[in-house]
Amino acid sequence: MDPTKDQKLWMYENMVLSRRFEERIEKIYLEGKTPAFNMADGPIPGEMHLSNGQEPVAVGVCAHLTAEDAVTATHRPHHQAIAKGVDLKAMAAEIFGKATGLSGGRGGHMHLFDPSVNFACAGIIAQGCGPACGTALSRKLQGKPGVAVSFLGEGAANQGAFHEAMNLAALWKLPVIFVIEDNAWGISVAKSDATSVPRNDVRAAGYGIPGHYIEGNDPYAIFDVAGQAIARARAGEGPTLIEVETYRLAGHFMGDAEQYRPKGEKEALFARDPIPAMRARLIADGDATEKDLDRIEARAAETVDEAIQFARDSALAPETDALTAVFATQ
Amino acid sequence: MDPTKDQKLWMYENMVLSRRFEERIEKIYLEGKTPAFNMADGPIPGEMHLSNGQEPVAVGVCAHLTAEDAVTATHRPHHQAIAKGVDLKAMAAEIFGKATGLSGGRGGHMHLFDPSVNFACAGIIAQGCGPACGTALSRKLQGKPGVAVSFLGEGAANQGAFHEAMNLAALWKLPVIFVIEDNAWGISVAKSDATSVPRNDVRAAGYGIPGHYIEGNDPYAIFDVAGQAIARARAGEGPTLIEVETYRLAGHFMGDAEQYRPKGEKEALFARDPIPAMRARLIADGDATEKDLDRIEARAAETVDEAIQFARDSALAPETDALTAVFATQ
Amino acid sequence: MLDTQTNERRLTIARAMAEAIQQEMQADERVFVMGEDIGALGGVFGNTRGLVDEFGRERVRDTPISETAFISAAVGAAMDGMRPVVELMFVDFFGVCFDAIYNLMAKNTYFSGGNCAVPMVLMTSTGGGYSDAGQHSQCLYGTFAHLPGMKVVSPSNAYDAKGLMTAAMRDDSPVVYMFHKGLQGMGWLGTEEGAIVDTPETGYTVEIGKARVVREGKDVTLVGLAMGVHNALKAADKLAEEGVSAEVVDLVSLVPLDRETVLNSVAKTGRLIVVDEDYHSYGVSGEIIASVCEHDVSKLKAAPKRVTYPDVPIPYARHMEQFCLPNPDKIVAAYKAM
Amino acid sequence: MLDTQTNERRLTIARAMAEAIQQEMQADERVFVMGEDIGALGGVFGNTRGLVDEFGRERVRDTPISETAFISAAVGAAMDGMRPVVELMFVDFFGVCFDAIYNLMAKNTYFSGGNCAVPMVLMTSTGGGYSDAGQHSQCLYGTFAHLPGMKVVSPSNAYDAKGLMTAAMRDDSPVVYMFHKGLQGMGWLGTEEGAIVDTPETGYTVEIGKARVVREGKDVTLVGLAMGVHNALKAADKLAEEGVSAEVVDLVSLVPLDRETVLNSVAKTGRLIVVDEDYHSYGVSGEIIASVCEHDVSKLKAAPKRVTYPDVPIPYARHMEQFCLPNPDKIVAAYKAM
Ligand SMILES: Cc1ncc(C[n+]2csc(CCOP(=O)(O)OP(=O)(O)O)c2C)c(N)n1
Ligand SMILES: Cc1ncc(C[n+]2csc(CCOP(=O)(O)OP(=O)(O)O)c2C)c(N)n1
Ligand SMILES: [Mg+2]
Ligand SMILES: [Mg+2]
Repeated sequence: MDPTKDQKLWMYENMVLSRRFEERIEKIYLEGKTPAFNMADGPIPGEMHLSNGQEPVAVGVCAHLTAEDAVTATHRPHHQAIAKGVDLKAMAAEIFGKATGLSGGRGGHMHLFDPSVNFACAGIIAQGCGPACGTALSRKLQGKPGVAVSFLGEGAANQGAFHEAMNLAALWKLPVIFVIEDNAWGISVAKSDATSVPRNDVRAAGYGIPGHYIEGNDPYAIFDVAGQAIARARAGEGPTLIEVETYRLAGHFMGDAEQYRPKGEKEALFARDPIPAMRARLIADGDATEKDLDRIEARAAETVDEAIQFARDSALAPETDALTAVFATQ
Repeated sequence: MDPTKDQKLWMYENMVLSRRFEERIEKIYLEGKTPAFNMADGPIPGEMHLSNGQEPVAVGVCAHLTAEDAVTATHRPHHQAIAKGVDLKAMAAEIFGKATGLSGGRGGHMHLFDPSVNFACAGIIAQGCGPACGTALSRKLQGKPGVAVSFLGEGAANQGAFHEAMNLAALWKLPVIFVIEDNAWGISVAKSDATSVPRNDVRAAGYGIPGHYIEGNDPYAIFDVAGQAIARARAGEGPTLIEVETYRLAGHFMGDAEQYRPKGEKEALFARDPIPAMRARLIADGDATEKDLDRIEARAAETVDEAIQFARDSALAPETDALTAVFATQ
Repeated sequence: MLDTQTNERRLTIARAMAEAIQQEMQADERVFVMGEDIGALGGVFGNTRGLVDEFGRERVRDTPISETAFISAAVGAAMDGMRPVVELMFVDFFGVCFDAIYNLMAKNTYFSGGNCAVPMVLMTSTGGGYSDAGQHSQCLYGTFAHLPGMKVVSPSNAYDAKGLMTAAMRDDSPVVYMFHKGLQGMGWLGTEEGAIVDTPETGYTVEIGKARVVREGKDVTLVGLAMGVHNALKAADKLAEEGVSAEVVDLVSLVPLDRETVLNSVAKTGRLIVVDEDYHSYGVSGEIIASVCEHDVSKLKAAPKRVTYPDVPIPYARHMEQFCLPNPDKIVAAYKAM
Repeated sequence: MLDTQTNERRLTIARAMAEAIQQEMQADERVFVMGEDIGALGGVFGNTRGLVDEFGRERVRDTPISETAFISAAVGAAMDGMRPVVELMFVDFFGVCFDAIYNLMAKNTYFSGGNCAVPMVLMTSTGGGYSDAGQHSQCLYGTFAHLPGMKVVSPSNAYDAKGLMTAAMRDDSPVVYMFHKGLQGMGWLGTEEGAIVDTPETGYTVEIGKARVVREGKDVTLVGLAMGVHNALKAADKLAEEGVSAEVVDLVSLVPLDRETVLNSVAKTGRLIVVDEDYHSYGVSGEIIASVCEHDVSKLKAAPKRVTYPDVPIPYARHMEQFCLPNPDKIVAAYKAM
C-alpha cells in the first residue's frame, strides 16, 4: 500500500509537529531544574519520556485512522497522540498541569485522554493491550465501525498482558492491531537481554494471526504494512501484530545519562534521524519542493508555539480539583 | 526414546496407583455429603479435582525425573504428585487435613508440598510456571544438576504468567520443561472457545524453543518426547514446550454436572481409558503377563489402602496450628 | 406486580443477581457479561444462570483464563459506550489482574479528568468456610476498599443483592460487587437461610453507599457486611437471651462508606464490635473503629472490639479454618469481655 | 571499625541499601539480585549501584519487563536454597504480579506447613511528591501489610535502611522492603536531609518488627513511617516552638507491627496523630488508631487524628498533589484541632 502525496505530506507534517513539540517541551522541562535537577521542579514536573526518532511509527499507522478509530498509547505517547489528532493545545496544557489540559492537570504526560479522537494512554507497560481489545469488541457488539491500535514497546512484549490480549483478539477476531515500537531498549536493558527471540513478529504464529517486522524506521514501509493490517481488521478478518524497528534518539526519560548505550550508538542514530531523511526523500521523489516543506515546517512550528503559549497562559485548576472526578457522577 | 521394560512397568504401576488412589478419594469425598452435597462436609471437604484419565502425562514425564528434579503441579495434582514420588501416606493425610499430612492440614489437596522430592503445587492457574524457572535458575547459579517441569492445563496456556515464564526460561536457557495437559476443557469452556490456535506447541516458536504436540494420550509417546526434552535441558540447551492430548474422565471437580459436554463424549473417553489400554499393550508387546500386572495392581491397591488407613488413623492437628507456620521461624 | 406479595419470591442471592443482570440486559443493549464459565455453566456460583440461553454467546461471553485481558477489555468497552459486567471467579485471583482493576478501571475516570466514564461492574466471589484453602477462601474487602476510584459493595441478602446489582449496572462509575460464597444459596456451598429473602420481581435499586440498621438495639452496635451480618444477627439473638440488646449495622457498601449510620448507632449504644471475615490488620475492622474513635471518642463506654479473621493464610483443614473464622459465639464473648 | 566515628559515613538510603546487599553478597553465595535495570543502570533509584561490576551479570541480573515471571522465579529459587533480592521498580506495578507476591511468596511457607522456607526480599519504591501521577506515586503500605505471610518494612533513614536490608536478607521469611523515593537521596527526586545519617560500614541488622521512638515528647504522639517520620519530626519542631512537646514514633516495620511501642507512647501522651502518605481509608492510619483504641480507649485525652493521603488517585499537577500530601503544617493543624 503506497501513500498518496497528500498522505506523505500529512505524515511529514505530523512527524515535524511531534518533533517541534518535543523540542519545546524538552527545553521547558529544564526550566527550574538547573542547576539542581529535581524532577519536581519547573513548569513541567515529573517524568518526561520523549519520542523523538520514533515518529515514523506513529504517522505510518495513524495515517490510516480516523477519529472514530481508537488508539491506546504508552508512557511515551506524544508522537502517537499527535498523529491520532489529539488537540495539541489541550495536550500541552495537560503537560503543564493546567485547568485547560485534557484532564485538568490530573493526568499529565503519561495519562493523556482525548475521547473525541478515542485516544488513551497509560504508564504501566502493556496496559493498553486489553483496553484496545475492549474497544474493538464494543464496536463489534454495537455493529459500529472502527479499529483499535495498541502501541507498545519491544520491552512490553514480554509482559503477560500483551499475550493475553493477543489471544483474546485472535480468538474473537477483533479489529485490533498491535504495533510494537522496537527502539532496542527498555530503559537500560537491550532487547537481546530481555526477549528470547530477535523479532517479535514470530510471536504472531502463536495466536494464528499475521505478524510483520518492518526494518529501517521507514514511514512508507510502515504505512504499507499498517494499511494492510488495518484494512484486514476493518474487513472483519481479525488482528495483526506488527513490530517496527525504530530509534529512541533521547534517553529513556529526561535526566537519563544513557551510559548503558554502546559507544557511538547515539551518533549513528542521529545520522539516521527519520525527519531529515524523509525531507530529502520527498524532494528527491518530487513529492514536494523545499518551499513546500519549509511551509509545512513553519506551520508546525506555529502550531506548537500556539499550543505552548496556550498552555503557559492557562490558569491552574483550583487545588481542590484534586478531589473531584474520582467517580463519574461527581 | 523408548522406555525400557522396567520403565514401562513403572509407568503402569504409577498410573494404576494414581487411579486407585483417586477411586478411593472419590468415594470418601462423598462420605458425609449425602443426601445433601455440601463441600464443607465429610472427612475430605473442599474442592476435589480428580486427574483420572490424565495419568499418562504424569508418568511419561516423571519417568525421566529423580528426586532432585523439581515439579510444579496444578490444582489437579494427584497423578503428578504420585509420579514424582511424593509420599502417599503424607499426601493422603494432607487431603484428610490431618497432623501427619504434608503440611499438617494447612494446604489440602490443591497445596501439596514435598520438598524431599521437590514437588509443589498451587490453586492459581499457571502459577507454577515462574517458580519452575526459579528452581532451574537456582540450579544453574549453584552449578547443581536438576531440571524443573511445570505442568499446566491447556486453559492455563492463555494466562500471562505462562508466557512470561516461557520467555524468561528461553532467554536464560533454563532447564525447564513446560508440559501442557490438554484435556480439552477449562472447567466448562472448550479449548476452541479459549485458545486462538488449535495446538499450543505453535507458541514455542515465539520464544525460539522447541515445541511438540503429542496425540492420543499415549504414555510411550509422551515418554519419548519428554525424554528428549529433559535430556536437552540437562545438557544445558534450554527449555521445551510440550502439549499432550489427554482426557479428563471426571468432571472439573467433584459435584460438576458436566452438562457442557457434548452428548456421548464421556462414553467415548471411557472407551479410551489409558489404563486398560496400556495393560493390553504391555501384554500384547510381551512386556508383562496378566499375572505380572495383577501383582502390580494388587500392590498398588495395597499401597493405597495403607495410605488411606494412615490418613484415617492420624489425628487432627490442634486447631491452634492454624496460627503457626506463617513465617519460617515460627 | 405487587412488591408486597411476600413469601412468594424468596430468592437466593445467586438468583437475585442473575435476575438483576437479566432485567438490565433486557432494558439496555449496552450491557453484556464476560467471564470464565459464565455461559453454559451459568457461573460457578450460579449468578449468571440462564443468561446465555436468553441473550446468546455474544452478549454472555465465556472467556479464556486471561483475567487481565478480559477485565481490561471490559474497561475499553466501558469507555466506548458499553456497560460490561465481568466476573472474577474468586476474589483470590485478583493478583493476576489487579493492574487492570485498580490502575486502569479505577483510575481512568480520574486520569481523564472525568471526560471518560468507566461504567462497569466487576463481580467476584469472596469468603471461606468450606475448606477451599488459602487461594480460594479470602475476602479481601479491605484490599479493594483501600484503593480509590472504585465503589465496593457486598450484599448480605437477596433483596440487596438484586438492588445493588441493578444500581451497580446503572452507575457510571466502576463498581466492585463482592458476593460471599456462603450466602449464594448454592447448596454445595452450604446455605445461609437468612440470605434468602423476599425479592421483588420488578427491577429496583438499592443505594450504593448507604449502610442499614438491620436490627435495632441499645447496648452494643455490631457492624458487619455480607456473612458478618448473619454472624452478628445470630450473636444478637444469643445476646438477647441474656438480656442484652444489640443493634446490627449492615455496611452494604464499603466505598462509599456510610460512616454516619455507624456513628449514629454507636452514639446510641456506646459500644462497638466490628465483625469481619477479612484479615484482621489494616482492613475493614480497623477503619470502622478508627472512624468512630476519631469522630468522638467520648461516646464510647468501652474499648471497641473486633471479631475478624486472624492474620494468617486460610488453612484447609476444616477444624483449623473454623477456629479462625468469626462466629456468633466469638461475638458474644467479645461483648462479655467489654 | 568504630561505629561511633560519626559524621564520616553519612550515606543516602540508596547507598546504604546497595552496601547492605553488597556485603551480604560477599558473605553469602546464595544471595543474588534480580530486577529491571538493576544491573548496568544500578537501579532506577540507585539502590543496586556498583553491584553488577563486583558480582557480574549472573548474580546481578537484569530481567525482562515480566514481573510475574521473575518474582515467582525468585520464589522458586528461594525454595531451592537461594536467597534472592528482587526489585519491583515502583510499588504501583504490583498489580501485574501480585499473585506471585501474595498468593505464592507470602503463602508457600504456610501451605507447606513450614517445610519450605521462602527467604527472599522484595524491594520496591513508594511515594510521590515529584509529580509522577497516579501510576507512579503510590505508597500502598496498607495493601501489602493487610495480607498475611510477608513481613513489611520501610526505613526512614540510611542507618535503618542498611540494617533492615541486612536483616531482611538474613530472614528466612519473605520480606517486602518499601523504600520511599523522596528519601533515597537521589537529587533528581529531591533530597530529605534527615534521611542521610551516619551509617556504620560494618554489617549490622535492625530488628524487623520493632518501632522506635525517634523523638521523645509528652503532649502528643505522632506515628508515621518512611516520609511520614520526617513530616512528623518537622511538625514536632514547629509544635515545640509553641511549647508543645511531641513524641515521634517511627513504625519502621508494618508487619510485624510493634503495637506496644505505640501504646506505651500514647499511654504517656494521651494524644495520637497518625501520619501516612498512603490512602486514608482501610489502611495504616485506621489500623494504628484502632489498635490504640481497642486496647484502652480511656487513655485518650482527645479523639485521635490522622493526616493521610485522601482517597483519590494521585494527581499529576504539582499544586494538586501537594494539596493532597501530608505535611508538617497539616500535622500541626491536626494537633490544634484536638
Ligand atoms: C508493569 C511495568 N513494569 C515496569 C515499568 C517501568 N518502565 C517504564 S518504561 C519501561 C521500559 C519500557 O520499554 P519499552 O516497552 O521497550 O518501551 P520504551 O520505553 O522503549 O518506549 C519500564 C521498565 C512500568 N511502567 N510498568
Ligand atoms: C488465575 C485463575 N483463574 C481462574 C481459576 C479458576 N479455575 C480453576 S481450574 C480452571 C480451569 C483450568 O483449566 P486447565 O488449565 O485446562 O486445567 P484443567 O482444569 O483442565 O486441568 C479455572 C478457570 C484459577 N484457579 N486461577
Ligand atoms: Mg523500547
Ligand atoms: Mg484443561
